Amino acid sequence: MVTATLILLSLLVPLLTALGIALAGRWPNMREGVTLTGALLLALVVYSLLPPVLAGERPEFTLLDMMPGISLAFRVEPLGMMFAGVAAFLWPVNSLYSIGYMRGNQEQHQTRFYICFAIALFAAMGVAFAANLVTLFVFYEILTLSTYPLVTHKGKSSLKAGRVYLGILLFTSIGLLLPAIIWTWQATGTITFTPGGILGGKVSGVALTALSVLYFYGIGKAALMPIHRWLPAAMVAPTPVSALLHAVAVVKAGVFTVIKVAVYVFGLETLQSAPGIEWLLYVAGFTILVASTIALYQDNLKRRLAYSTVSQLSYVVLGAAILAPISIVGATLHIVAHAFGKITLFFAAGSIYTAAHKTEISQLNGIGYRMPWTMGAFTIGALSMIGVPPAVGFISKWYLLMGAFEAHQYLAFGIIIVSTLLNAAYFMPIIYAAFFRPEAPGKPDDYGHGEAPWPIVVALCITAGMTLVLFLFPEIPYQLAIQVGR
Amino acid sequence: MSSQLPALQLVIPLLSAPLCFLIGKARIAWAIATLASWACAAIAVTLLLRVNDGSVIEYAFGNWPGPWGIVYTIDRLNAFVLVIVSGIAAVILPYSWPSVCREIPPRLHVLFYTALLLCLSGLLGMTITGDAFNLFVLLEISSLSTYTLISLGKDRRSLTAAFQYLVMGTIGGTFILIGVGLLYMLTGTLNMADLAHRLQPLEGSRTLQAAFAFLVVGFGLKLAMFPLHLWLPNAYATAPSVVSAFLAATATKVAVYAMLRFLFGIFGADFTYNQMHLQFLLVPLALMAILFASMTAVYQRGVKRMLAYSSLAQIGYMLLGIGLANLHGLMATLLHLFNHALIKGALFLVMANIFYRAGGTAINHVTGLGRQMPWSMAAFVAGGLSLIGVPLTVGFISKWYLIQASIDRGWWLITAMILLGSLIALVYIWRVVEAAYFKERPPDQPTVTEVPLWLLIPTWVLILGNIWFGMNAEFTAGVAEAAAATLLGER
Amino acid sequence: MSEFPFPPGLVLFLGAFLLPQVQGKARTALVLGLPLLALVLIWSLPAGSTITLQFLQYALEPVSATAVGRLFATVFALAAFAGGLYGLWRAEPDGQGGYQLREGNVLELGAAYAYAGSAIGVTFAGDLITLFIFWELMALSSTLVLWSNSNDNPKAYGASMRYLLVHLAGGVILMGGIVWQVYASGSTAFVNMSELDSGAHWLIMAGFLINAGAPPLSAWVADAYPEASPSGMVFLSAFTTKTAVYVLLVGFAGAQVLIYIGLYMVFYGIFYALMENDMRRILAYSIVNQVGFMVTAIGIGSALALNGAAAHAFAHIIYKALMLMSAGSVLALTGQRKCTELGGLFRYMPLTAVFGIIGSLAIAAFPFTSGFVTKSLETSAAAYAGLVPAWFLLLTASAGAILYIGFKFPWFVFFNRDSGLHPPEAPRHMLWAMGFCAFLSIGIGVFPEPLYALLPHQPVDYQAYTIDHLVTQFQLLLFAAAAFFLLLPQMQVTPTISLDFDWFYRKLLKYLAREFSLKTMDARRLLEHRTLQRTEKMAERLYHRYGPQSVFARTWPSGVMVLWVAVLLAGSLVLYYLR
Amino acid sequence: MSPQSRKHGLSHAENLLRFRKIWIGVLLLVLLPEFFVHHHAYFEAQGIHIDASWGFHAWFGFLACVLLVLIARVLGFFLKRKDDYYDE
Repeated sequence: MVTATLILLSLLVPLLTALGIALAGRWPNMREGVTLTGALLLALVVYSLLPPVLAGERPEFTLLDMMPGISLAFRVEPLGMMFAGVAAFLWPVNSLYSIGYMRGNQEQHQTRFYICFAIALFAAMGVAFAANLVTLFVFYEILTLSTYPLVTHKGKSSLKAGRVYLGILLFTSIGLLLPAIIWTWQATGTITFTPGGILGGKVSGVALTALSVLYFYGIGKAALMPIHRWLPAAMVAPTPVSALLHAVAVVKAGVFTVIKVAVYVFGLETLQSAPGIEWLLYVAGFTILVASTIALYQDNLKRRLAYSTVSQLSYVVLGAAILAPISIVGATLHIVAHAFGKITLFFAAGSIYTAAHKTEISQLNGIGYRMPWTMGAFTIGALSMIGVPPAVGFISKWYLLMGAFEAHQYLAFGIIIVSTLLNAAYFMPIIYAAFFRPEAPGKPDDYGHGEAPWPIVVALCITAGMTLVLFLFPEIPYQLAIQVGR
Repeated sequence: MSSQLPALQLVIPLLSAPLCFLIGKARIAWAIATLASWACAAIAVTLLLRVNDGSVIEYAFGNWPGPWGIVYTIDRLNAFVLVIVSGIAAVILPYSWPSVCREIPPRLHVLFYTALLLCLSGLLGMTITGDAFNLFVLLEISSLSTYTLISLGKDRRSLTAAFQYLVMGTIGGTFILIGVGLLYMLTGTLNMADLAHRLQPLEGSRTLQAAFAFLVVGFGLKLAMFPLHLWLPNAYATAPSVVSAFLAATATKVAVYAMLRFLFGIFGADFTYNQMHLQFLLVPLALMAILFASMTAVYQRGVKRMLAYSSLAQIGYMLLGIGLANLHGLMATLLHLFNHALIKGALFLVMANIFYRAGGTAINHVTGLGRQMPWSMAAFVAGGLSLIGVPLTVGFISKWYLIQASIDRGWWLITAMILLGSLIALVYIWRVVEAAYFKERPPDQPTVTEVPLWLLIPTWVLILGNIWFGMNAEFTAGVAEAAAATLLGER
Repeated sequence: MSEFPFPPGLVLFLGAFLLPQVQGKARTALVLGLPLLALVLIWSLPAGSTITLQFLQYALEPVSATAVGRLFATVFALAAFAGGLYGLWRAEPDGQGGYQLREGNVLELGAAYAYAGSAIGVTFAGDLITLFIFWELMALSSTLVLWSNSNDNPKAYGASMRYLLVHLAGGVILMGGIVWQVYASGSTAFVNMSELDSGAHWLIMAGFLINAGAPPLSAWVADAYPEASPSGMVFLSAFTTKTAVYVLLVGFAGAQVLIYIGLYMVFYGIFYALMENDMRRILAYSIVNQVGFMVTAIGIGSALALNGAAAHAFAHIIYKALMLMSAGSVLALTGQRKCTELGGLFRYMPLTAVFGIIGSLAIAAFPFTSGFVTKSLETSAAAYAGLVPAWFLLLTASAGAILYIGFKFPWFVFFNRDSGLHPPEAPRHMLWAMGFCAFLSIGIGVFPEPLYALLPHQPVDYQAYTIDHLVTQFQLLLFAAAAFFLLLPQMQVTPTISLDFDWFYRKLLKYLAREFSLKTMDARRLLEHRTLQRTEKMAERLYHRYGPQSVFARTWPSGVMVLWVAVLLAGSLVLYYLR
Repeated sequence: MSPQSRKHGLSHAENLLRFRKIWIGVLLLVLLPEFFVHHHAYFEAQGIHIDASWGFHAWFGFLACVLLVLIARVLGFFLKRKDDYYDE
């Protein structure tokens, strides 16, 4: 019963935090205090769910019955625990960062910003712990809607991007995901996530493949090409949003759902039986390579990171598409690995913007000496993206490769090789420019800056440190991932 | 007393109407109307709770038993519709006072409340009655009062609209009368249950088929079935705001209910679907409504007109549910009766709020209001999401069952059309949202403030209803399922 | 020693991070002390695995001492020491016939020590995962060595990126192989896989070979290394290719395919060096050539051959470092790398020249140099194994060593014509570093036994100094040298470079990418344009059809509505009637 | 830079001549042992004795070098490109 309360709390805490922020909106210090307290509390709540889940418990909680046979219900299983754990860990860090960033850049509407953030976290928790497809869908949509004001934070100039963002996410989820869910319900009479899947024996043949298309393209947040456009568009948001939401919570909700659907709705064996299911592998591979290539040509740092995210998300999808239990482990771990790595990179981008007001890579020459911590963290994050030790990206790549060999998907191996090179090709020049190119001569006041405000630096050091720590001590995510793959 | 509830349901508003008129003081008329609507709502809810176990209340007016006297039959289906109609009235009437003060000349206020009460009693009576001719009479009461209500609009075009509606409504009424007359000719009875019983052996009859055709077209006109909808956009767009809200939430719903009553209660599902093949008429027309009306809504300059076109599309969904001819389809129709009442009621009330402050409801008036009327615009967003069918709102529940019904049938194209309709809804709703939140207030528009709480509360009651019944549709879905099963004769 | 067996590689690796923190004498002490400390640790560790770490579900053995590992670790530490000494200060001509010294590039030194530490880490890796981790660290830190020089040499950056990408490709191929191997065998042990009976083995070998400079990607060696600083190239030449030799030696001893690959590398090195103009690129090609010898020997796989490969690697690191230091001094003090621009420096830099010649003699395996006592192990092994073509080819290559480097390098740099360059003699610390290497090269050549004692397969039953061996070697080398002088007109250096496999990724791929991106950009523009046009048209049509003036939105006269009613009613009546 | 300084060491014609004479002497010297030492062939088993022939290493070394240089010339004809080939 205690665990059920914890689930409820994990939803309530962010909601109450949002309320508290609204009430404290007039006093910035108090407002930020509420955010931080809420974030830390959430982390506490979520992490107290971890031991029972690791021990094999699956806490459940039903909030209310929505329709006959369909309820808003929650069930904590390892994959959701992993996702929630990552989001809950990063929220306090990101809050700290946001404080530095939003104040450093004198952004408008900060109260609204923090409220929406808290609601987005509420939605992320709901997605993570959803026990059935409808609950997941509900929170998935809340996540979309609550992040819309964040994307359009800058007002009219971000309107077009916001349209793309909302348009693609709502179109795919309502147009594809919803019918897929209803189809599943119609075919099986259940929508509850079940280990081994629920569609086995109920839907088969081409219909199964069609259903997989509906699902995996319906999950627009996974940003498979060609419906990835919302993600680069979302980069108009303030950097903390890009960092926690568009590198972690929102996009991970997407790939998380992909794994969840693959494992708990289809079931790997059922998916294997679908004719032409390789399409997912091809699409994921295509996305990985093409997005990386596009990233190569982006001069805007955040856009490059965004395309990198598109590519990295497809690593997770690739892991699911390989359809081997071990690749699922890899995909699950990649959710964690990419989260910590990419949030570090975005933090660094925001740090640069705050301290130096630079957004383009071509402006970054020599910045490593002015902002050693920022660029040091960036380096670690980039290494994690490339997947080289001693960063956690290596571990997920390890299991993805192992899955590829287990399932004899040598194509996947080839994709990972090329993608590693592309990753290096678009990240390393940034590091090089920061540390080895001399600063361009300019007006002296252009270069009067040093590091960003301390909350920013602390936050990005924590996340960069975590990519190293998780490499050295991967035990907890590994145990969770193994339970998913099993 | 409680056994007289069915009669009171009709009698209270019907008697309140002349009372209002006789007293002649606007404020008192309003108070009477409000109290009457609350009483009606209380009665309706009591009735629904009473029949929710599947029982049927038969109430013979003046103790003249059927089939000779007029019998009121209350089962789950019409109790449900009663709740919708009286519930909406109960929310809108208290709201109406400030809004009416702003939009209607003071000398007409008493007339307004009288007409509204008459309209309410007509709609309630249509719903509750078990007598075909009585239904026609009450239909005319509600129609005539509706014409009056529409013509009270500030917009001069409201007169034309009201006149057109009068013409069309009269044709519709006449067709229904002809249909009922033919049935009477065949069977010699007007009691619905009796009719159903006596029609069974007559199924091959040409007359019966003609009656069927007249009734379908007649009700089609009343409920604005595509392409018989032409009267609706102007009527809704030009009527006083409160009237639009009330009508959009109730009038078409009752018409749909009445049609269902005839199709399934009198003719029977088997006759309707398997002999008359009504689905082949309804499905294409419904789809056309969904697509064409939605698309037209996208381009409307007036937000009220836009909502009016959206209503046409929503009626399309209801007819589609009937056309899909299975349990989930019918369930979706019934759920959508309720859900759409909540959605459109709320959205039109928002429009009333905007009219109250900004003096108009064209997109120009709405532009830049996000900051100035935050609560009203937030209500619009919430209602809009519900219209689109975003989860945790009632719109989602209706869509869910409708899509399930289409998947049950295996009609994939229709699934796609339903979703397409939702997505177009997204476009037209978002157009307004963007205008409200992302554009500066045009210089020629006044700077306004939020409406008083008295107006906000009813608006938000409906919005919260959207959310509550969207999160917890066990009850409504349960009632709808049972009612649908009864209509299909499955239970 | 201490209770906790401290990994020797880690000493250098972590020490590298201390380097930028200290200045002056402390830095000198650190630079010189770290490799020596590592050396002490290398020899104080007990044989076998001493630590076990749990990582995921695998047990790692990060510190596992073996004879062959220790041998390589030793020479790596020595190379780090010599390179560190050499790189302590940078010399630049002051324009008045002298030079001035600047602090050595601390970033480069740090990177190089991290690099050396990783290389030593590989030699002590008791399992494939540890090995891979250090392998990747090597790739990264060596890239940093190249980057450190990019301010002085604008070409360094491009070369470094190509270098990094090649190594990351090798790395991920190796990783794939390791993952596959671990998955298939359930063990992370680094065992001999020379049967090559699974795809995993092939992938692992391919990963190793890429680092060894094997075909087809051999070009990275000559592409990247010469772009490093004088001291940087000393470090680069020592570790990457030799760790590759080490891992091939452990993992693929006796894999026959390596003989062919090795021979290819041998001749690849010769021909490209013969055609080359840049002295440091010549030296780079010769690395491939020399590693080719080792790879061939590993392919032969006999005890003698493997001892030969190990010994040759050991000797090679030192004399190649010596030559690179000599060439580096020339580069530092003249700013020139191309043979066409150099010549006649003997007079100005006599000691540098002498050290360079010692190195050249060693690489050509002149008697009494380390090359003589190590390379002959390999050729003899080929002979004893009865590999006729291999032996003849190796002999040809041995003779060719005089031609393409042994004489070519000193001749064109220090003799030949006078280039008009008058540099000063190299600074003292560089001479000391060269002296150290020269001492080792000759010392090993004269007293090979201590080195032989370190070789993996004991006892080493080989006697380098027999009359026969001496005589034949002198004949071979001196007649080759005669050919060199005779053919000098045919060997004149030209200001050219030679096409290699890197053409594919430097030219073709670039061209294709550009063409592709141009074409796709055009296509995308066209598509966008068309889509835009179509959308506009569609929007217009939609507006026409659904806009306020459209059929659906217009206010119709009541008559029209009545008409519809009539149509619908009549239609259904007629239908019902006809049915 | 005086013309003298350009003539020094091995590039001086006289020195070069002397150098050549010494070299030829050395070559003859290393051929001397061939009259006393008997080489044993490595590949008796395969029936190859060439490596035990008189002065094998001397002539083989010489010929090998000639061959290598010739091949390199031919290769150079095909492969050589201007220095700045990749820079453009």
